[in-house]
Amino acid sequence: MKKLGIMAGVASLVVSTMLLASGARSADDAKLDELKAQGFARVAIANEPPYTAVAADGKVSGAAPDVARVIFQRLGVKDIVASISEYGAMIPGLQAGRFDVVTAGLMMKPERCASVAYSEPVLCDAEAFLVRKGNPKHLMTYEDIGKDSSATIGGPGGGLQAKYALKAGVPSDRFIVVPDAQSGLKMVQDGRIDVYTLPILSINDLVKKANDPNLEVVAPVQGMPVSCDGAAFKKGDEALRDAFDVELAKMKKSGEFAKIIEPYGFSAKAAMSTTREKLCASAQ
Amino acid sequence: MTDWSGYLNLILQGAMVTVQLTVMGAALALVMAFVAGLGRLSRFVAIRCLATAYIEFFRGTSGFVQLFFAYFVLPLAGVTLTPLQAGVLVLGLNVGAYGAEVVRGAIRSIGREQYEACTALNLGRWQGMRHVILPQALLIMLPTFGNNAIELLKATSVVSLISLADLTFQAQVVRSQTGSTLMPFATILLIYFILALIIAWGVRTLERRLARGLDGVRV
Amino acid sequence: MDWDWNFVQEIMPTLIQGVKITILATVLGSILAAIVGLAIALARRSPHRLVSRSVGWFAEFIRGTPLLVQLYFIFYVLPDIGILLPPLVAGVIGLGLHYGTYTAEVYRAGIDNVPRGQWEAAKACNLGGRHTWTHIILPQAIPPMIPALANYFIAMFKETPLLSAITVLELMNQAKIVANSSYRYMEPMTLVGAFFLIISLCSVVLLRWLEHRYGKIER
Amino acid sequence: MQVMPGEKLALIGPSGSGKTTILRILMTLEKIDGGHIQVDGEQLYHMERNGQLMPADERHLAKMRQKIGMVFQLFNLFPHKCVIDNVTLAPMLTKGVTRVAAEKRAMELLDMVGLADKAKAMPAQLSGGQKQRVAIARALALSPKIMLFDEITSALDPELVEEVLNVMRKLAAETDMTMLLVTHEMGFAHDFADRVLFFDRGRIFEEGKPDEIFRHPKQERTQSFLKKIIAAGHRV
Repeated sequence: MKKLGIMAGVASLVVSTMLLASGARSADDAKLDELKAQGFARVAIANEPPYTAVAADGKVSGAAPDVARVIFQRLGVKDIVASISEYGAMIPGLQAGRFDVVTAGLMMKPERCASVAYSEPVLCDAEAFLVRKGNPKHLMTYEDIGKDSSATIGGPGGGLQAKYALKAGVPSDRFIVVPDAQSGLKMVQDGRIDVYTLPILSINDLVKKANDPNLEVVAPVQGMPVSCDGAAFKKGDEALRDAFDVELAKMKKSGEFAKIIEPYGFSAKAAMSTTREKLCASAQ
Repeated sequence: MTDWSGYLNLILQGAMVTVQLTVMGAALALVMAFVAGLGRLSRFVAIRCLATAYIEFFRGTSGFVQLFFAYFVLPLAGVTLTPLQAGVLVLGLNVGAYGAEVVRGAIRSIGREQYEACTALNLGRWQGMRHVILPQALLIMLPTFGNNAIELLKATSVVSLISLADLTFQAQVVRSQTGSTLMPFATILLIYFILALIIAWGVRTLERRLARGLDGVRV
Repeated sequence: MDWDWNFVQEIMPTLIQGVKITILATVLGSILAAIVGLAIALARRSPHRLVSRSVGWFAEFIRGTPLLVQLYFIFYVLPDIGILLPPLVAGVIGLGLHYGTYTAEVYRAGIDNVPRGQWEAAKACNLGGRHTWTHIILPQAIPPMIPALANYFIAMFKETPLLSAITVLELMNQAKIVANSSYRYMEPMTLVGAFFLIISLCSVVLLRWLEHRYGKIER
Repeated sequence: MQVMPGEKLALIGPSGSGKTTILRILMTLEKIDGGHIQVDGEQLYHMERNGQLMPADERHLAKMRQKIGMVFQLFNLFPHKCVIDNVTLAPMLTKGVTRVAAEKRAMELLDMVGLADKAKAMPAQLSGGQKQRVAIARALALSPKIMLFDEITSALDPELVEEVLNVMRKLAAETDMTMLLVTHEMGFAHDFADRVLFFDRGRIFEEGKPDEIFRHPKQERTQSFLKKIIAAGHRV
């Protein structure tokens, strides 16, 4: 019953908490101390190898959490605790205080840069299409899908892919929001969608596991820029982000960074050749 | 070809979370059912209205929507709940609202003559409720409570959508790790069914025990 | 992140699209559940024990396991054996089958409520089995069932958000998509809750009227 | 209408004539629209405050109910409690009697109604006559000054009526409680009562000593009622 009142008063409460939040910005060194005190940072992951993965024993791995784990240890936070989330729920979850940071291959884009505080780039990858063998509809680019009115494409909700598709003239009813990668693969196999799109490395991993000769990968998709992700922090946690960046830069310099991500197939060079500033401004 | 034993372990962990959610949710639901159910029978208009508002609100909106609201919107209002807390809170309040109607119905089904006997023996309102009416009403509530508990068990699957690692969620994890869809889903369907059978059996046993000596009196 | 009415205005048409699908799914699901329920209820009364037993267990299984997992099963596993259903059809079948096992209980109670004398009278009038059902039993059994059936259809309505998990573009999914691309959860989720509450409250009024018109039946 | 302390009163008359209603009003099971009732020198439905009479609150009613006990036509035992618990419940809850004391008293009462051996039985295991005797013991356990008996044998099989009436006779002989009895057992009413009231259409139509009413009723309606009752097989 208490909740009823809370819901009724949501609008007014929210206004006041937002005021509080903006007022508290100067004191955000506290965030790192808070994480140190609790001994772990809560990270959001997507369970999309090789970016993020959960092993059979429940252990979290993947390139993005591995990098984050090392950096947090350097910062004095012993461990990371991951919760799996849909891509679409990550930024709202971050804002709602569900996680301290998103380390999930959440690619930097200007709109996202406006909503969260990104670290410097960590993982870079280009787009790929998963199609049935022989690519029966000859779908090589987003424009191809836009032109063929029978073609449907699936991708994660709240991902960049939906925006690319829309821009290339794919109406929203032909872009199917698929909750997870395995469902996307299954929907291509079953012929529910013609294309499933994710970054190249994710698609490759998916296809390798499925081991299905009736599938084919189009990579990279022509005309698409390489995108890079970064660890995403809540707006207001910039001090924590800056501390994270300092450690990240040290690792990049020492070659330790490459040692962590290259076994997963990512290129350290790609991440080091660009910056947050460029990526956040790129589409403008 | 695949390491099933490792994944089975993952699914069993999920089953533990599901059981935990069901038990804690049921405990909250039970409390809310009695509070709101008795509240609806209160002499005070304000309490009746409050109880009715609670019941209609939680029965009127979808549990799924309530869960998303509790998980994503309440934190913006300064109330941050862990997925487990959000799950228990929403499931408990939701099923409690249904349970409240069961409590009310059962109490009202106790014949007027029992209330009159209480008056004739000079028992107070609460004394009569506590010692005479509720013990009898409980027996009437029990089978429906059992059904509600099974509904609660089933509803826990929804928490997988707010990334709480329950049975359904773990099935999804196993699915994305192994590429097999049939095995994880078939396994968890079976586990859910077994859990439901256990609840049904437990309630029947409890019912038999409570009904001892009442044979032929209760319908 | 305070409430933004412009944003509400912007997303309203999308959400209303979703409401339409939600209602469509509920209506189709209800029709299917009404038919499936009757079929199950009749099959359970079948003189062939194999039929009545296996249908009974099947219904128990469906009732004891979560709708969400059943939807996953229908949508992702059935294609492996060559049954490929569009999302909405899969969703309606899931709803219809799941709630069919509930409506079956309503039918059963309704049929049992027809006095034995009616069966005997039908026999005395030399009516055959089919005529007894269609002219004597069902016409008496169905009207008192209507409120209980409607109750389950309302419950089904509140479970339609689960269809979002199998990519049906109903209200919840539209809201999630809006939330995903705008990073705002508050307005879409609150509106979804409001839509459900409004429609539910209207249906409660309808239910009261049905109860008044057709009388109440034990569920 | 006045009842003296210790008086045994029988209320007779056709059904719907208001005799049961009188008992239910005295037990505060019905609300009254007007008028005043005094029990043991105190207002039943009213209480005095600042010299003014006002409707009684729950506390006053509870206090007044201590003086009154009632036995119902359909026994109204608590089906989920065994016999002795039925008897001890109210004394323990309303008078704060300890369990030991309550059970001792209950056993005396059960012994008095001849059911000491059934103390641990559940109501469902008893016959109608036994149930009604438990109900009498239950009402007596509160030691009321006034006992109300509402058609306590009407729901019993004929062969069980006598065992209940025997208890009533014993009760009448051994105590000086005031008793109001609604009954269709005219013979019993005759032997038992100090005074008989004949009710019809909600009012007291005729009253007097049992002999006067049963042998020489003045009113024609009383005569025809008794004639019908006798024709129906009840002895007078």
